[in-house]
Amino acid sequence: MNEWNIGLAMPEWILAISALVALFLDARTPYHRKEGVGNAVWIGVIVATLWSIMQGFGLDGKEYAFRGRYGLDAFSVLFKVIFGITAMFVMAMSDTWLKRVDRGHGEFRLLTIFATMGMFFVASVEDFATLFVALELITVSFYCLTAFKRNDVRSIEAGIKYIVLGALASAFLLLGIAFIYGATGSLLLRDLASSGAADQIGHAGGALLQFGVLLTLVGLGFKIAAVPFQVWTPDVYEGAASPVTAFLSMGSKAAGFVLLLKVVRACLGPMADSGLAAASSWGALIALLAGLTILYGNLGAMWQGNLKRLLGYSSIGHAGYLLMGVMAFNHAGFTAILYYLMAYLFTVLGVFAVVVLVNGLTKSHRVDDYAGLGRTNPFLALVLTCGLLSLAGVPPLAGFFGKFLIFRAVIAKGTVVAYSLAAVGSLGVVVSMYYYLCVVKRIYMHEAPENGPMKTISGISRPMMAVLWICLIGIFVLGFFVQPFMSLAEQAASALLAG
Amino acid sequence: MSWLSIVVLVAPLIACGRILFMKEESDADRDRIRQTAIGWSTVSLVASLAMFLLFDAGATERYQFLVEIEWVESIGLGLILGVDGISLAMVVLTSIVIWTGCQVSRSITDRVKEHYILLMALCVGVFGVFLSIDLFFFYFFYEMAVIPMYLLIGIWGSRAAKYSKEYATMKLTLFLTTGAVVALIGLLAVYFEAGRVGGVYSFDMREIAKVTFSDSFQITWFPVIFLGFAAIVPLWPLHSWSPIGHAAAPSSVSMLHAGVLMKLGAYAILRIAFDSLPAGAEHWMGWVGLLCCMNILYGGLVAMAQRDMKFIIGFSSSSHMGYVLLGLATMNMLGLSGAVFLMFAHGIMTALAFGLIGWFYEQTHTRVVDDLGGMLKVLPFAGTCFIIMAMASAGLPGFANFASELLVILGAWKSEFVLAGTGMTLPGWVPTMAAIWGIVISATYLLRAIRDAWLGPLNPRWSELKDVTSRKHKTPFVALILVLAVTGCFPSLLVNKIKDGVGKLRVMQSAPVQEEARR
Amino acid sequence: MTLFAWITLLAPLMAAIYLTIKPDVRRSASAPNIAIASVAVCAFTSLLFLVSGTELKSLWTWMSFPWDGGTLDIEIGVQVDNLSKLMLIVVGFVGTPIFFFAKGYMKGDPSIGRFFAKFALFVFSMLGIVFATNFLMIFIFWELVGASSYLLIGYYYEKPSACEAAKKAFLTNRVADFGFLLGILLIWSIAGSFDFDVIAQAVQDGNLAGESWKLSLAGVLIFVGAMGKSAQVPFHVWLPDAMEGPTPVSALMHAATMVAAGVYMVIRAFYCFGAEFGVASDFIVMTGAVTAVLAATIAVVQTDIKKVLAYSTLSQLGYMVMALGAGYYAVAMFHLTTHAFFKGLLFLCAGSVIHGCHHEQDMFKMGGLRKKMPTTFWCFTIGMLALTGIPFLSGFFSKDLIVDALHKRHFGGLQLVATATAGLTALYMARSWYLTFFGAYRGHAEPHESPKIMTRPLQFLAVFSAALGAIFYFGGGQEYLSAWQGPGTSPLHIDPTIAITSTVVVLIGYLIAWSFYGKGQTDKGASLAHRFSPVHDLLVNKYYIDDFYLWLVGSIQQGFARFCRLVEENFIVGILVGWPTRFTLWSGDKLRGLQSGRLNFYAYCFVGGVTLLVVFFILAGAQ
Amino acid sequence: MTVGHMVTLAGVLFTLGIMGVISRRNILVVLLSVELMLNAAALTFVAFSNWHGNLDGQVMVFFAIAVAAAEVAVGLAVVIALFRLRVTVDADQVSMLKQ
Repeated sequence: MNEWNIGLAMPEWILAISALVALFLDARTPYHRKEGVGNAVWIGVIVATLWSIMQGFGLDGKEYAFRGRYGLDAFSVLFKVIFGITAMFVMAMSDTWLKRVDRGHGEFRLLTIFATMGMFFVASVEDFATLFVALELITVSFYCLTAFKRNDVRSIEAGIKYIVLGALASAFLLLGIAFIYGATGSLLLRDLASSGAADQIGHAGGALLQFGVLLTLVGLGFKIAAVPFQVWTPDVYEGAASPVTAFLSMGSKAAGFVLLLKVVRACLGPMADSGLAAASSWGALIALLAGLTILYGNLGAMWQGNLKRLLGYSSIGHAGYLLMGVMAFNHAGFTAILYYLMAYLFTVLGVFAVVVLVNGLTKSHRVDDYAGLGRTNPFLALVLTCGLLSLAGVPPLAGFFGKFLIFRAVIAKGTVVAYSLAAVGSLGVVVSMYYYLCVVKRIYMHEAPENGPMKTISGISRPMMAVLWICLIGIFVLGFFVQPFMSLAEQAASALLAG
Repeated sequence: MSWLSIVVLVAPLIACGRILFMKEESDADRDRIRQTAIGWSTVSLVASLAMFLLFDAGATERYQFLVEIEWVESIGLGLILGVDGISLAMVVLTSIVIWTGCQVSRSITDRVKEHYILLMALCVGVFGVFLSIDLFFFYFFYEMAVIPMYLLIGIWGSRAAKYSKEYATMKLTLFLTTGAVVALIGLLAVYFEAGRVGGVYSFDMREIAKVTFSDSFQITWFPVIFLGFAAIVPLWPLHSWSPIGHAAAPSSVSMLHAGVLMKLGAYAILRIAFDSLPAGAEHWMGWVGLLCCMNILYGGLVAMAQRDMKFIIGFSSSSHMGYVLLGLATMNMLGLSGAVFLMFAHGIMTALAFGLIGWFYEQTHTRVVDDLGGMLKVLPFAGTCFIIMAMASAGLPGFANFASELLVILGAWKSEFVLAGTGMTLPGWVPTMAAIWGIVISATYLLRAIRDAWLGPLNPRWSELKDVTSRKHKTPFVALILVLAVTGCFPSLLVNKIKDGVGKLRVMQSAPVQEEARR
Repeated sequence: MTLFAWITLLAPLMAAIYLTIKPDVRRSASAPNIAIASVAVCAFTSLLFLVSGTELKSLWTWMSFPWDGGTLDIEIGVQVDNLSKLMLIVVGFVGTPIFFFAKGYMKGDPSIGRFFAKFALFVFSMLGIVFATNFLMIFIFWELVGASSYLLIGYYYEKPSACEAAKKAFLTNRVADFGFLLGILLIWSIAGSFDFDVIAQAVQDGNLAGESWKLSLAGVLIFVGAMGKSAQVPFHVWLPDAMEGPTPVSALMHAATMVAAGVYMVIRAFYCFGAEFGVASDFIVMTGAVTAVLAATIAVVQTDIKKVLAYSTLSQLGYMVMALGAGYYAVAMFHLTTHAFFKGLLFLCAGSVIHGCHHEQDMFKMGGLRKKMPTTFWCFTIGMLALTGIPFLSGFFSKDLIVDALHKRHFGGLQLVATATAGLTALYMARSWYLTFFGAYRGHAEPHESPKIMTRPLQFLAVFSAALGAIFYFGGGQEYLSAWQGPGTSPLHIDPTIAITSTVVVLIGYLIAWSFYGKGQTDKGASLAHRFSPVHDLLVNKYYIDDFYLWLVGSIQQGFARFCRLVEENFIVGILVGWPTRFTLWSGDKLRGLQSGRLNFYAYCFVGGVTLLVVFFILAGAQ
Repeated sequence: MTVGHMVTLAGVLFTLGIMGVISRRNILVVLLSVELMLNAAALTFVAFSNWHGNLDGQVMVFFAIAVAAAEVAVGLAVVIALFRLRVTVDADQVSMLKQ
């Protein structure tokens, strides 16, 4: 555990090297010829992801690097692959999107790979210092990405809001970490795990520790957009460029959940194991937040006329469902979260891929401007519809099985709180069905206005086409051929619970 | 022969996939798509009829044509297909309605490909529900049927009085979803309780049916599952989605919707709520006996005040489903068999009704009876079919509706409805009288609809209309009438199988014990 | 023989199905022939059964259920006994001539195939009632009879009045069937079976001794069913309107057989109850009396020849019901039989007249047809005389026995009523006879005698109308039906006092008719109507009963329906579903109001959220 | 000076930072306030590091400072971009994205 074992972090190394190469190339090429940068980034992400998969095959239990501050187990491998795929999809989208932007191609790709690197690190976090830095690596990259369209005041506004609130959250996170450190004298997560139960024995550090965990959760709650730290989400989703929003909604949220799961397990796991009273009040707190998040996201989304903003609200709602899994706090719950995120990957990125393409044509994100998509672009309409319905949780699509597992995990608790949360969750399902179907209605039931911008989109790039197909197939496969993915999620959840 | 149940389920799925890769550029292409859909639905029909013939009503095992495929082992989830007497009737009903529905929707010419893909997807869902013996897949298919329905109504539907088709279809979808999610919570609670009490965490209904739950659990959770599914039946006052849904839907979809989808709820109550929570059913069904009277009478009266034919049939459906609920509430052999039989009969009958109304809506673009009049003169075939339908619906002997309603009434007469919580008992004759009076009401509005639309002097606006002439257009209507008449004249064909299924329900087996306890 | 019985039952059904699905038959003459053949089967077998003295019962299990430890079998069967044999004869021997007549009457109708399909369907349904072995079977065919009646009354569907009449007939019967079905259910719960024989056995064994009030109630409820079909007050309103159907239909269904089915059914049912039935008889006999008088008075002012006969039918059904109430079932059956023949005859004559006058039905536009249509005239005369009970024609025997039965049962007042009604009968029949056949022709189109195919059935029926009463009375008809005698009754014999009294009353009736309408004059009657215009109005408006029902259905029930629709639209959709929906939407709107867009406010929310969490944390920790 | 005092001081600084973030409209000042909060957290680290007698906390402070710098740098860059577009650094002036 105490060896350096640098080779274990090879995916991150690969990303770092490709980022450096890209930086170098970026400095050497004129602004309109950034293909080299793009290639470097692509190669980096692909190789890193493949490497992670290889690592996954050879993995036996848990391995450590950097003297125990970096760990690799089934859980981290799973998320590295998820992040890798996310990054690839986002890059495919940004390649399409960047064609409409004349400057900053290099920077955009660089920021993408930096954020990806942060996510890879996040998946392997074993102590709070790594956690903080990895998280900030992601966040700061996203600050830049959000405000990327510097001639668009909406983008800038989104950037400012994200930066200020993000920094605020970072401050809380840092303070929380400081308190945890104060209570335990260590920054290692596993030390927290070992002291979590012990601290309950009348030790003064107990309150400090719990307070620290609370503030840490505030910081992470911001990342996953849980109530009451959700206010930034719709604005940033709306203002940022579509590929960035896609990256935010999948990558950033998943990273937040990875950390949340790790912290929660380290902190609450021992508490729950020893059956302490505090565990149930933490459970109630998370249940409360989950319920509020579901309600806020889904109710707010009903009135949105802007698809990206709608997806922002819906993303809050999904955070709520994922928190339901956290509330369950058991193997089933973690499995459910992991499965949900896997499903969410294909679903939400499929949706955003279509959003990017349609925006290129109509220059609009208004839901009304999707009218007639079903007739002009049947394939895109199919992907978008399947994506939205999967978000709503309709079988046989991926989102359904995720939601089913979440509900299953919560109801397994069998308590009044659990049943109430399930009831709130089901209300959310119904409401979400409403607003997703409102979009579907535009797509299929409304006709595109005469002389409107809605036409058949041609010249979809190959990577983009691949993204669309993979997402479509993924949505169906994860919804029906569950077993392989389920066992992946179960293995990862076991690895997480094992520590 | 268990592969038959797979054939039934998979045939529409294959059709779905096949049509997805067909092109739709010319009329010939469209015809090819239609033929594909009809062809595969014929496969389902033949397979389900084969199941019907091969089903052994006296067998000791409850489910036949069993297929078990492990799905997610760790949570005890498997794709288990099979039929008992009850689901057999429903599968046959579905395959008939779908087969005719595919033919009736020939008239759709816009986006034919999408239409048939969605129709077939809907079929997969419905067949899946009736064939699944696994709670998860039951729910899975149940939910799966909802969205194709949404799109089918929303895209190819028509305005329903003052409501737009978008509104109607959204309302329908949200109601069904709400019901489904509520039921899901109940199902999961049952699943876990079964695991806790019985030791095996499994979604297999056969496993769950072995577990005896505590009375308090049953009494708490029965209403949840029941109400979740009752919204689809639809139980009064949860019915408001159904008439406008019917009215807005294109003909093939309203056929499926009224004919089959509404039966999903009652079937689910019978299969899940009654089978896993018999004591809960015993406790609560008295209230249903009361509420379904509202269904019967209120639905009929509202139908009486309607002028749009689809609304008339729509409200009449909710009235007729009241009989189904009444049959369920009786909790005895006659009532339950009658309820299942009525589900079948009503399914065929409404399919016929909506097929016909849809057909002539395409000719006239109106469904309001005041705009019509004397149509029998120009449309003798359609009119005759309609009158036969109305007669069947009004409970004329010789059609399955009569036989089944008679069974429900007999069952209700011999039953007592304990109103849990009030200490009162509703004697059997009260709902029975409501049920019989409901027949009078249904005759009233149906005859009035016939008189206003079909009889009387011909409205000159319609003198140019063309009747159903070609054999292929007549086939679905004739087929449905034949089914109604054959099962109506020889109900034993179907009832023998239904009563086998009903007799193996847990409610039936535990009833004497509980009655003794009550004494 | 069993096979014959089944064939008799099913032959008309086959004909009906064949004629429905084979539209090309209707062009040729074969459609009527197929239907006639299917009815002739019935006439043939009825004779066969009568001659061979067959008694049989054959059952087919329609549905069967495990029930109460045993099984509950719902059966369809055929039962041949003296009662059903007699009824078979009525159906066969009245039906066959009427079918022949219809072939002529409907000639040239474009959808004659459809007509005969429905007509054959009716015969099938009627035979089902005749052959029925149990209450459920009788109910099934009861409904079928109602439906075929609906179809036939509404045969001229382009006439709004015909559609309306058909609907009215169906619905009135449905309301009555409400009682019928309840009665059946009640008997089922008392006796545990639907089968007539089983119930009768149970009653005889005294197993149901403790249930006598329930049995009486069941009897009344079943009688309510009969009141619907047999058009007893207050369910009588549909029958006169039913004359909108083609005349052969009126003759067969609404005069001879279908309306008599109620009486037949009551005999079948009450025989089961045996001695247990008693309390309800007053109700029944009163119903019959009221119907008899009411209908007879209305008939006096009718102008439509078929309507006169229709009200006359009502009135005669009232007689039968009185006999039922008195417990003399065999006498009721006797009157049923004779009535079937002479009323069938009268209707066919009316049909012939209508046919001859080119579908004119108003008697005031006829007159003097005695010369133009001699065969019809003579047949009508025989029918009229038989109906009014002129001695030694069939009505004389059956009607007098009913009066006698009332006398025997000490319904003194009703005996008077019955006798007076006989006078009224003579009055209105003679009135229509004079108006139609005497005086000068008042119509436009030239009348002509009907073809042979129509007059032959008239002559056939006329013979029976004249002779059947004597045959039945002297041939031991009552003894033949002795199994169906009510408790404490025995075969009756003509009582000279009663016979003479009623004959005198009838003759007075004829005299009055002659004085006002003799020789086809119309002005005296009109002036009388003018002088007593309130009474005349009351009668013309049928005692305002129809209007009352119209109000009941149109205002009360429809109002209730509209109220339910309002509830649906405002309460269910507007509040029960609308409020939660609107609340959800409203809360979504308010929630998104939180997103003010202002950075400081966002930070405020963030920090506020943290504060709340901390407070929660402290509170939870404090516990 | 005990750890308590230092943590209290950090708490006060942190709260001041919060007040600044909430109340000030000027985005530059808001960023400054956030900086203050981050530094308060860093101070806490130092205090606990001293208390526990290990250096983990102080190492963490370096990371914190570096990250804070990065955040502020990005923040300022975006504020400049805003100023170029709108000639304002008032937070209330940028509230197009709402509801």
